[in-house]
Amino acid sequence: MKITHAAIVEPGTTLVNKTGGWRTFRPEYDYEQCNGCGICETYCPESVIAKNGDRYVPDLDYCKGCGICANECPKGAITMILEGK
Amino acid sequence: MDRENMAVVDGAYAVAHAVKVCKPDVVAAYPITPQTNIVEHISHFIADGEMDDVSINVESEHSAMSLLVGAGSVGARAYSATASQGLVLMSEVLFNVSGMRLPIVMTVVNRAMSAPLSIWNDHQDSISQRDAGWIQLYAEDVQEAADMTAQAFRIAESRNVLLPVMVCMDGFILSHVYEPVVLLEDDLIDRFLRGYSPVAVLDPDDPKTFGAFADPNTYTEFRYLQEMAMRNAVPEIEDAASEFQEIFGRYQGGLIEEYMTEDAEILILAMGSVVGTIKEVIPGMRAKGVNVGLIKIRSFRPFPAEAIKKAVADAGVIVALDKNISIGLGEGALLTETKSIICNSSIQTPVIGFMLGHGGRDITEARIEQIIMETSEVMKRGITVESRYADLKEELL
Amino acid sequence: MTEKTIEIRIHGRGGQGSVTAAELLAVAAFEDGWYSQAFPMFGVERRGAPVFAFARMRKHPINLRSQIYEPDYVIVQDATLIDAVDVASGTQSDSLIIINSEKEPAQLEIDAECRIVTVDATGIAMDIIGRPIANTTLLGAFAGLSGEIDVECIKNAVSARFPGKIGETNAEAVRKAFEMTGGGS
Amino acid sequence: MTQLLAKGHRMCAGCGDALAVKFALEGVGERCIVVSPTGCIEVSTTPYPESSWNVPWIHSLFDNASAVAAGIEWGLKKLGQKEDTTVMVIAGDGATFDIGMQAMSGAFERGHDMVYVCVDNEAYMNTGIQRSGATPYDASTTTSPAGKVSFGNPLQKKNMPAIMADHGSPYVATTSIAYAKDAIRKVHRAAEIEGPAYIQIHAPCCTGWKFESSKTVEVGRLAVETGLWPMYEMVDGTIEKVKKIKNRKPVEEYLKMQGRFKHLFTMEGGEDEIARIQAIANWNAEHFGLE
Repeated sequence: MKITHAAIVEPGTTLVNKTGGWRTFRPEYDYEQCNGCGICETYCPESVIAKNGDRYVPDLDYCKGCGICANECPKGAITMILEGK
Repeated sequence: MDRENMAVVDGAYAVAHAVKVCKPDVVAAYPITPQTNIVEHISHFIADGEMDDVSINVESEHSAMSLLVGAGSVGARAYSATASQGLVLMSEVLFNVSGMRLPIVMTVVNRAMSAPLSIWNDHQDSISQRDAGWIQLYAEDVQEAADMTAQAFRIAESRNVLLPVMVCMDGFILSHVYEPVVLLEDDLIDRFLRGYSPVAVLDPDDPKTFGAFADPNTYTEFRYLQEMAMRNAVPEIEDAASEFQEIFGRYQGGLIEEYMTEDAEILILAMGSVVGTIKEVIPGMRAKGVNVGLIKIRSFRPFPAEAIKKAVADAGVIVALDKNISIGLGEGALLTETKSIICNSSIQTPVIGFMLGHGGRDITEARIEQIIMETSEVMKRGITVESRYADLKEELL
Repeated sequence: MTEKTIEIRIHGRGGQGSVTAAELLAVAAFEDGWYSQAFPMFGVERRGAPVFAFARMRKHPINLRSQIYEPDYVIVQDATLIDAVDVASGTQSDSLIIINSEKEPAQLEIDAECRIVTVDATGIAMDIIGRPIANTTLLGAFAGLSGEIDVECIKNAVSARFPGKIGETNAEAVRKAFEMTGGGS
Repeated sequence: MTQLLAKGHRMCAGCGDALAVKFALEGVGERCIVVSPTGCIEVSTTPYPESSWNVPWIHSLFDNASAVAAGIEWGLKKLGQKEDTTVMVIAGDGATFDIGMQAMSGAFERGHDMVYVCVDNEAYMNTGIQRSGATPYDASTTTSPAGKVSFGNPLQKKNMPAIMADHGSPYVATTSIAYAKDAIRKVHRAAEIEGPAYIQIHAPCCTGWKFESSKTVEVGRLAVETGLWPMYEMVDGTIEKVKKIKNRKPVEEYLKMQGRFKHLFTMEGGEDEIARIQAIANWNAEHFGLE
């Protein structure tokens, strides 16, 4: 890698840093409960939750497992599952 | 010099006028004696419509230079001016500007550092910032301070340099002196300055990130590229001076300027306005059979090591005059750095130094003559004192 | 002949106590008659981001200030680091890598020619300390597997560092890991 | 929501600042240039050679974000470019309340057209939770720790919104990461208004305030529901709109969730301190007309 003039950096390049490895818990959706309100997407600090068709799906390559989505979901449709290490 | 194109003006006016002619997009400066006349003249140019409304009255020198970081990063040609305490208040930003490779030009109206407070001239301020990564040029007189401003933009903005430049002129001695100068010609400038085209700018249509942090894996290489840019400035400073001469007809040296150095046994190295006084003294000394010459150091950063070594090769003794002191080393920077470039070279010439003119103490012709005579003793009896004050008042101690 | 310096590299994630572990090792080593040194790999330590910490020990004072490139021992606090960081970098054939994992070493696919041992330090910590913080437990495993430091010194360092009950349970976890890894037998 | 801040940044799991940046960018849109001072947001998003920013972004120093932003705004104006671009500062509370205040005062007094978003997590988090001018009364930080003879931070939080309003700012607003729509709307409005606008967005920090990472938004909401974080908009210095709170909760509900206030529940004399904090909430409710 050659360094750039004045350390100027291209936009959006942290995508190479998959932060999924940070988490110990993973959000798991029960789509029966989910009413599609999108609160989980709004309050995800990593913006990893995105609508896929009519379902909200977390991008597990980047999800750090903070659990805000589960805590804020008005329908209790998301539970945090301990991931095997 | 063509008298009919000359006008008798104060030094600050000549520099402010030069800034106007160079058409900066943004000017940000905070008032500090003895720089104030420069910013005032610029304000009047704007108020009278002679200059676009580019100037911002900021709340501190730190903010003046910070504002120019913003302006420079969107591609604006940026100018500031300061002195002493103001320069050192900016110090954090000076390093930042050089690291971000922003070609900002700033006049430093050299003034002593507090404490004790002093509004008078010496070089302690700009010398203390010599490692901030700015090119530092020193003007001998008002004409040079003005002409050097245009050359500073040219050097700073050349693509293989892209480093900020300080144009250093002695406070009061040059900033407040009235003397005849040729004001920078507005009709010629566009042949000399071809505009600043940055490598990248902050632009929503092409977003970039400026000012990321570098961990140990890359930091050194950024510093190295700054050093390479500074080395690229060496030929640029010479080219800027010679091309300026072609277009404007004036030349006062490139990296250095040699004055009556042919067959000189004693060579004086000096920077700033004292150069003029030395030029007055040399002919008289020569008439008395004292072979003395002067090397004006015009560029202190990049330090013109090769040019100096070439110029001093046959000297019997070298004496450096310093309006600054590195406390704890007991000598000025010009002496230290001259010794350092000579020590591994084939040059065996003894090098001594005198500190003088600190805090605005006047440097008389007699003082220069005294220095020359004491220096010539070295050729006979060798070095007794390598560095000392030439104008210390023992009676005050 | 300058007597060999024992060098240890600890891998963890921000917030897992890797730096604390290195510091405890240095304290324990000194009490055990060594001269010692511990230092973190200064970086942007964010909870969760991969971090390193280092410890050195030798019989006479240590002047070296550089980082550790050929560790004798590597302690890996979080097995998921294996795909993020080369935990085996710089290890020699006689090095030892201790990994906090329930799995067998072979299942972890680490290419290293040195010995690799796994310890379910998180499990031990959960039982005895009640929290999934494995740093002190792994020091017990280090004592058990390396025999370089007297486990009592590690327990003393741990109880001195953490007040009251927390210190006791951590020291107990050190002892348990020490015994489970064949220490003292 | 557009991805103006890319995934892969290094903020802690559950970071309030990350939400603040997300909503601020959502509010301003992609036609912006962002200036950040040194701090968590800067350090977590721009480790060379990577950057999370999908908008032009610049960091110079810790104390000069406002001056840099002013320079960008003035530079663009002088170059006659990018009239549709909003110049926005996104800064932490330390950079805003303390070290960067002088530059901010100058930029606001000169009336540069910019939006200053202060992400207020109430301490110097990047350097490890030291007290700042934004740290609330009795909060324990590493430099204003609770101890045998101390209840933590002895000083009141500096009232920056009022200070910036007194600088003649045409629009000052407070908001919170717990109220996404409110935050986005206020930043958007600030971007529309000519002149220097100031937005202070409350951003709970699980690492610094010591609560579990999933509770960030919940803690933020409680700050508002207890009256400790009044949400209002000031136009030309006068309060125009206030977020009303139905049945205001006692401050204990907010305090007990956070390790930084734990000592108020264990130390002798803690109840009196909680009463003092309740008095702050009561003053806010009365002064801003929260009920």
